[in-house]
Amino acid sequence: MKTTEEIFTILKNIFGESILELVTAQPVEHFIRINPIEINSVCSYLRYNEELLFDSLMNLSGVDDSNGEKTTDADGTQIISGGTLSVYYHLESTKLRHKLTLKVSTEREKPEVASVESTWRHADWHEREAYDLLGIIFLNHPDLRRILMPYDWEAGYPLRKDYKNPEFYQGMKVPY
Amino acid sequence: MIYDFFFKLTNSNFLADLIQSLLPLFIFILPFALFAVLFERKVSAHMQDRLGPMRVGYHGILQTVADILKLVQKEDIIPTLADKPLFNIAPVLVFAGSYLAFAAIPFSSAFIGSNIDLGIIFIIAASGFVVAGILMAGWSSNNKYSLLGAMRSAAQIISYEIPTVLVVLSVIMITGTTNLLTLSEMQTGHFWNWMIFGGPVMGIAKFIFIPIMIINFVIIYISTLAEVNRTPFDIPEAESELVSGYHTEYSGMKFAMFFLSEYANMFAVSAIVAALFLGGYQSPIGYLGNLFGVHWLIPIEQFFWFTAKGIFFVFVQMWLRWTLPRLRVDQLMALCWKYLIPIAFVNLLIIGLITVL
Amino acid sequence: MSITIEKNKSESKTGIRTEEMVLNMGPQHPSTHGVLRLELQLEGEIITNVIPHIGYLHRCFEKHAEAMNYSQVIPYTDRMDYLASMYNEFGYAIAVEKLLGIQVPERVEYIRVIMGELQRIASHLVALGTYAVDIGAFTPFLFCFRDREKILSLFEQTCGARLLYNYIWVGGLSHDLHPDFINQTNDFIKYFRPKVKELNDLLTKNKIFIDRTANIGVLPLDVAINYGISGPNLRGSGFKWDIRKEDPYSVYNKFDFDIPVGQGLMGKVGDCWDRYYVRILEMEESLRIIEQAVNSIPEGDVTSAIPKRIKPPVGQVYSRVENPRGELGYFIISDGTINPFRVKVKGPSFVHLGVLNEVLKGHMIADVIAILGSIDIVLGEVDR
Amino acid sequence: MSLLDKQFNDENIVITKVDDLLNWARLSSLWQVSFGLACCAIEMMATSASHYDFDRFGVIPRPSPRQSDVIIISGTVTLKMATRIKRLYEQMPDPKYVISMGSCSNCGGPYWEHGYHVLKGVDRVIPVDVYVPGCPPRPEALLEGLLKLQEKIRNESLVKKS
Repeated sequence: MKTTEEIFTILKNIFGESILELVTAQPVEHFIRINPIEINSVCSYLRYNEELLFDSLMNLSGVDDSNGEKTTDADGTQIISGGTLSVYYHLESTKLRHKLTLKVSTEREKPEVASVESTWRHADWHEREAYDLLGIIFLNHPDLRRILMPYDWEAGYPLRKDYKNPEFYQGMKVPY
Repeated sequence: MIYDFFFKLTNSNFLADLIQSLLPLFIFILPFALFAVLFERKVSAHMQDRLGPMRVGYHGILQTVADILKLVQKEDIIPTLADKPLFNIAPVLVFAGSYLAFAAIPFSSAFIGSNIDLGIIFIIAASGFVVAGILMAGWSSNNKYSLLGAMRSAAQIISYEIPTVLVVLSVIMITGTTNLLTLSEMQTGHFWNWMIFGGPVMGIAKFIFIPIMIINFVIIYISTLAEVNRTPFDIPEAESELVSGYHTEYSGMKFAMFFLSEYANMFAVSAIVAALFLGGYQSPIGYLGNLFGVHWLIPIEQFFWFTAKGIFFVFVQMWLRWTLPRLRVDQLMALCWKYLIPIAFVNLLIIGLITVL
Repeated sequence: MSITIEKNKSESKTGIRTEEMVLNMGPQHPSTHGVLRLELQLEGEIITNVIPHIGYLHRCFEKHAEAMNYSQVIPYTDRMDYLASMYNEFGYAIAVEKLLGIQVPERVEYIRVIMGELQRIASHLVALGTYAVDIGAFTPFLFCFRDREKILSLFEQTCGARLLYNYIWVGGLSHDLHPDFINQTNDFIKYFRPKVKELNDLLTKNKIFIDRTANIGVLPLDVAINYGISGPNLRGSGFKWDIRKEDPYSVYNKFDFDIPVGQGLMGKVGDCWDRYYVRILEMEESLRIIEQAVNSIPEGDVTSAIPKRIKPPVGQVYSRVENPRGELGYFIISDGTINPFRVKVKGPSFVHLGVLNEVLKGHMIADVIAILGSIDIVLGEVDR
Repeated sequence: MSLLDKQFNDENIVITKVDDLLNWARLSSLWQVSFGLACCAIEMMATSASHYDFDRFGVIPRPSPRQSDVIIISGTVTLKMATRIKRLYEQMPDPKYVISMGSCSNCGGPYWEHGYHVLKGVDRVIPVDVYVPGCPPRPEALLEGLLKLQEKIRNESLVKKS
């Protein structure tokens, strides 16, 4: 059993600059912020190190932080420019029974995060989902396609806060 | 008897022949398929704590009539990419093949479509005919599920014909005839003369025959079950795997033909089993006709016994269907080639030895 | 119904041109348990590769959660895993309560556990029943649905709905139990115990059923953990892992129950039969929990702790519960307003479907159904 | 085209009697496509199971659309699924009927506003005969919907309505 603080110190010693900060100000959950390009090497360390053994990825969620500059278009649609998209990783060790939350943030205009698919196969579909709904590109992912939306969906990424629904899809009216 | 009666009436060989062969068709076989479909739905419903069809006629008696009448009205779809001639012929072939078998089935001593000397061989040949229809249906539909279903079906029916024929052969060895009427006549008297109890043989040989014939009976029942594609051998039309197998693309009346022939087939194979092993139309307890000296009653009683035996086996088929899961293709083939055929073959050898001695 | 996507053409040694057959299963197929499409690449009847295509039931839960306030999200959680609606509400309520930092009365926790476990039985009954249909036996399916009706009528008397309840609210429940509930639940337990035996006689110990499921679709433990498998599927692979024990929530630590694991009784550990049998045993354990809970349920008020206005502080929480299908996780980010900023659901079915290709390779078409049925997915939760 | 597909100009005793017979056959053997989409599919399964027993009305599930008469759209229709439903409907032979079961397939249900991937009503792709409201409708409601459909079929006629 290790707390987030202890794991933060271990990681900081090994990866140095890639480990950005430990966030403890919020209620309920503390997390460690990590450089998006280094996330896979950190994760594979977390997974295989004897003291940590995070063998299970519980959840991987993409989030639109919606912290950019908000402008309103002529027809009333909101456009967000700048700011970040984030990915949260919830890890657990089934052997040592401890948990950890990691966060990476990446630019909204060029959202690139290293894929952790090679560390946990579980991440495969979760990353595809984050790509599908938020447009986060996972580098080195073997099969980054849309998963929930149709393959020919062209109207963007629906979970972004400034997403606008198209009027028609294949001749079918979409809005109510 | 029926032939004589009509010959006297019409004074024409041809008409008497015609009537004699068509009579079973109209008074029994066609209505039977209708009855069997409803029977199946009722049996399954009551096994599953349900009621089954209730709204059409008393307890849903007219359900199948409504079904068929509806199927007649349906649009007849021929898929664009289907092979049209084959697609159209296939259901007719299957339908004809399964009804052809009825020609040689002895319903009673006076009531047989055609008293062929090679009766049993004819029935086996006729039911083999169905395979061609099924393959045609599967191939011409241009649907992968149909094709897979047809391939499975062909493989299954042809494989299971071998144990069937081996068992039939052992019966022929004992009785020395392939005429079903003669065969039934040989099993006359009481039920210990039935083939399942060794047939009309007497002495020590009979006691050797009894266990062998019971095993043979089980083998032929299993393999006929497989030949008509019933659960646990219903993989060609396995709903959860292949949608509905070779008849996936068929609609309307063409589907109805497959549907009816399936139920006709069920009775046909049950009838063969009954004729070969359970004395055919022979009563197990003697005839009322003999008791009261009313001789015209006997054929009717025989008819009753025969259909009762047949329907009982059909019921068992249904019972199995609604109880058992289905086997996988390779397990099905393994059952046939690894167990049924060797056992049937050994049985055949033993019977051959005994009859020769 | 089937469309060929692409064909891998190759020349065999004999010079005969052969093609690998691509079979499209679904989205409308009798046994895909909803609208799943599997693209199977076949060689004869043997599967060489499987590509699942999902999203045919993508109902935009996460978008709705961002647009609604915290209590309005509950009906949408119902509609995710529609076979285990009670448990979805339960998980969501726990997550929001953690975020708010409130305690709920003990009676509420007891009722939640009873409802959750009844739901687990109902859900497993559907899973087992449809599994029987997939294998080809129809009657167990109807028997399972008959018994499930009894549970549904218990739910219906409590909250008025048969399938989607909106019963467990943040901080409490919509109604208290109705006066006769305890008696009727006890009657149900008495009624149901022999029915499990009946199911065992009819299906579990059937030779054909064992032949079809034993040694099929073996999921080794390390693969299972790597793929994030949880719930009965993980336990079927022989790992004693149940969030009710490992990370107890609500009042589960007050009850005495076992965690059944797959032991490989009929074949290798982690085959379809093991996963099936774990579900049967779990129903019995759930009965034990319900029995203990209904007989020790405290008195109290069930609506007193429901907050008038749910407005959690800025923060985030990942909370998980043991849904009938496995680990159901809610990741909620609050930005301090009355609407959640982000709700991400980790549905067990979504995760379990990912392992399909790994398990299916080298099996036959008939096994696809056996394996798919044994991992028990609900498409509403896969696609959300 | 067979005789039955024709429409007759004037009514007479033969046609009306034949009408009645054919309608009776059609309404008492409505085979459904065994096809479920979402939550409502579970209620549809419950309707065919022991307690409610769809089979009483002659409704049995057929796996192939070619052999069925009625399709019950049981659940949310998404944009990805809509084209498949349309194709499924087109594969069914005439005369065919559609029951739209549940709010989602009637009008989008709870997903009408923010459902970016939900088709707001299956009637945007295929014609619907009977709408069954509810989320999900109880099995009794589905049975009622079926009875309504039977009533509709009972009033069909070969005679051209002028």
